[in-house]
Amino acid sequence: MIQLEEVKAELEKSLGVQTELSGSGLLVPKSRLLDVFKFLKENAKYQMDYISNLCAVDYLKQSQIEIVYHLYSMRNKTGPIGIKVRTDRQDCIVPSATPLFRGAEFQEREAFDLYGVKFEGHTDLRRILMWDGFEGFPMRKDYVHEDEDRYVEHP
Amino acid sequence: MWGTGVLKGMAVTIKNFFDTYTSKNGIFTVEYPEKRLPEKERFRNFPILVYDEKPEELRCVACDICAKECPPKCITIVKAKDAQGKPLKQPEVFDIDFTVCMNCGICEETCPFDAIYMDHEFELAEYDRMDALIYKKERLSRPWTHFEKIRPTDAKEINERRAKDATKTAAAVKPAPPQASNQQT
Amino acid sequence: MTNTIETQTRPSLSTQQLEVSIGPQHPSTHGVFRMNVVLDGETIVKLKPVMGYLHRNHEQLAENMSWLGSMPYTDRLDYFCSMTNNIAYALAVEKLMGIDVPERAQYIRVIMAELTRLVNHTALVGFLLNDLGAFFTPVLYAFREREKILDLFESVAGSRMMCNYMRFGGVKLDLPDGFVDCAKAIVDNYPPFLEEMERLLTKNEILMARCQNVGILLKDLAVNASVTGPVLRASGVNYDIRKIDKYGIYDRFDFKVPLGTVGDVYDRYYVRILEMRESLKILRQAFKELSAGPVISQKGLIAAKSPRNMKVPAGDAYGRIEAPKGELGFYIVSEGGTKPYRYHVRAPSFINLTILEDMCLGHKVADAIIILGSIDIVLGEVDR
Amino acid sequence: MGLASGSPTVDQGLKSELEKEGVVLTTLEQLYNWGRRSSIWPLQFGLACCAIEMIATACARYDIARFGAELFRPSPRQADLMIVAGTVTKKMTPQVVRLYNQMAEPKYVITMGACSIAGGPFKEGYNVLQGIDRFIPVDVHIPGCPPRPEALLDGLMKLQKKIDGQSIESAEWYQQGQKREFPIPAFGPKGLEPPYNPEVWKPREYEQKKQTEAEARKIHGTIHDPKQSAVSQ
Repeated sequence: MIQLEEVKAELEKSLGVQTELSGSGLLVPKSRLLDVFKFLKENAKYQMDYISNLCAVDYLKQSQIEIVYHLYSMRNKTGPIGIKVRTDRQDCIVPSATPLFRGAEFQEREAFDLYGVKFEGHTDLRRILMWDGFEGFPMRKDYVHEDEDRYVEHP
Repeated sequence: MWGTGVLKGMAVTIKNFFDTYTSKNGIFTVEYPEKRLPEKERFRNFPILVYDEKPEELRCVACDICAKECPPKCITIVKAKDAQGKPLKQPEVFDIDFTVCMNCGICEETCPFDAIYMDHEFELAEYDRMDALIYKKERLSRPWTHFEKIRPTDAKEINERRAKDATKTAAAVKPAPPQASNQQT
Repeated sequence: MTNTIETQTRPSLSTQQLEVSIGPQHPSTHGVFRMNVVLDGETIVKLKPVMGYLHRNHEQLAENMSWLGSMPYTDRLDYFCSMTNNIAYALAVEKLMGIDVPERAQYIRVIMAELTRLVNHTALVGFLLNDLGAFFTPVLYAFREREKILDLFESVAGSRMMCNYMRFGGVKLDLPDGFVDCAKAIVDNYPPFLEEMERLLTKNEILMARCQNVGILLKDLAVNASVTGPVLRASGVNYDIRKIDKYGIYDRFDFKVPLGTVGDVYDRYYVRILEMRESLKILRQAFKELSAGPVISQKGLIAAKSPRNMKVPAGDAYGRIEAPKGELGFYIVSEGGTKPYRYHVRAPSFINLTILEDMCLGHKVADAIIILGSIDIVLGEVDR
Repeated sequence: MGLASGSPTVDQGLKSELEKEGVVLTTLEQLYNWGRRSSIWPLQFGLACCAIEMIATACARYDIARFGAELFRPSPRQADLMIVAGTVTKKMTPQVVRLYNQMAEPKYVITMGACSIAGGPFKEGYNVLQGIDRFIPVDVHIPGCPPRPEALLDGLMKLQKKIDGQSIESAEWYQQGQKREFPIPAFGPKGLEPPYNPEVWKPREYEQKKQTEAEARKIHGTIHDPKQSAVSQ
């Protein structure tokens, strides 16, 4: 079992990245996200070579979108640890993890489709579940489902 | 030798073919409309409302719990009112939209009045979806004996618990009000 | 004949690339899945999966519903394995709530999970052979055994496929009388069936010719692409969450994790056959050790009686189990209310599809069908 | 067969003569309908969970072959019956309508399971079509989630009953120029365009039928309002 405090200290020592504990994961500044991934993947102690899960969470009140990654080490059989990154809701850009982990490809496309998170460096960022001409990001908390198809109440 | 694997595989299929004539368990088919599989007691399909004696006197008190708990929200309940507009403890409208119901059984689990249960009936195909598949109170009500027949184990347990509760409330509230004995648990 | 000689002698014969869309209504795409394939002759040079034809907004619906309310919806994710979906969701919420599961319920969960694994792998072998062209016979045999296990599920949970059986802190109802005897009889009769299936298939030359060295997935790529479940193990990576996380009571059971060597379609098929044998082992141990006791904790019982009022402490949790198709995880964020704030399903078949293109490149169209079949996808889970 | 195919153009004299020998005509019709109902070939077309129950119906335990319907055709041109088994999403709707259009007359549709009848438990979803009968006419509805295989067989028997009740003379697909094809909806920025086919689906009628539900909503507010809950979070 990896202690998050330990990872936090290690990241600060080796990379000089200030992180903070947030729930079950470590909140990493957006600009250093790829460095952290690279460090965790290549460091002999952690060898986090496997991205288990990627998902976006919409925090409407803070006007932020959080991306949660769960990393795991297939060599050491340790983990998973949560890495979180936050981005602004309007200007929603996060560096893509796909060049490092192929497994993030479809999951990033899903987050783009449903939350509108743009992953910089993703080679094939298209809608995956909805059709191409669809407007809006339906999983965002302020998405209103306007559809004439819906049964309408009598006034 | 090349080909023995295929031949062995064919032997399996031919054995299965002859098994249907020779083996006791060879034929697996249940010829549905004439023969039926034994019904499992816990099988749940669609909800029914139970009543004890008269179809008008449902156990349901229109408390709206099941309608609120129902995950796809397929239950519609309107409380009945007496002449003065005072709400009564029975439903005026109790509709279940069978085109939405997902047979999860949560209404049955959460009902505190033992009023709604899952039935075994599954031959419900209809030509029309509007009238035929939105079930009204009248079409949903079944006598308690029906429940005792389809789910004897559960019915026994519920009967015992209800009898116990009834004596408890009768002992607590003395003299018992004339109507309350059956519906307060 | 003359044609082939001509083409062989004329090296500069140019061919045009052909774009073919397979699906969404195609008998061998296991549902409404589409592949846009670019072909050079019959060889695949590009393959893009297109999905979303069964996107039912499960995650959004769950975020507008009580915690228990989405339990029946999880059944409909991977509709072959409703029991394991229930367990994964219950596990994630239990992690957040911090409630314990009684001993007997743990055993019941293991029994149900392993029976589900049998159901899934049996059906998969049938469908895989269907994709290979062995029309319907293996499916008939597989579904014959599947029906027997579904009968068990029906007697326990009330429904053949959509069980809705797990609750937070235990299971819904205790096992009915005679269940263990029935289940034991099925477990005892399973090895002869598996042997029959193997005699039919494993050494069958046609199957070997079609499956061996097709769709090879190398170890490093498999790990990098987050592949899980039998597909990953067929590539030789020892990763079984039952062994690693030891969730529930899996540390008490003695079983092996079968691994493949080559990582081709044949290995994926054979790993599943071996996994079924291990599941039978676990089931036998579970029946032996199953003891009497409560099936749901007191806290869970109260929550199950009134799901609307059940509150989950604020925080986030990621619960994962080894579902028959791979790592099934639920990432849940709670704000302390009666509804999940965020509910995310890490669906194994969705993520396993990432690597479909790499596996298919250079193979023929017919091979793409069996490679897709060997990944074992269920569209309910891919699209959610 | 000659009697049947030419029925609209048969002149009155011949027709009245035939009516005198009504026995012959009706038995021919019965024979014809017997042939049709005993060989309903479904389209091999599964969408979601219910499709697995459909496959189970085709397998050994329930054996749909006893009804002559075991030939699941991969091509719509060869199929008589479309079993819409599973949730029809908006993304899938154009394909379903297209498949229906490609089927040859006479064609029948069974909706199997709550989702395909009315969207079922997923009806609040932004990508779920609330019932395929918004775009194509449906003959038999089988409720359940999913219906048991026996329920599908029951639905099939009800369809057979319906076929038995149809007469060669009045059946619309023998009328000249009759071919039931419906416009295929297109993807819009918010949903399908049009959201329903007014030829097939009458929303006013539907709303009246749902009046009681709307009243209950006013009184109790019991019915889940997706718009409200989406924002309130």
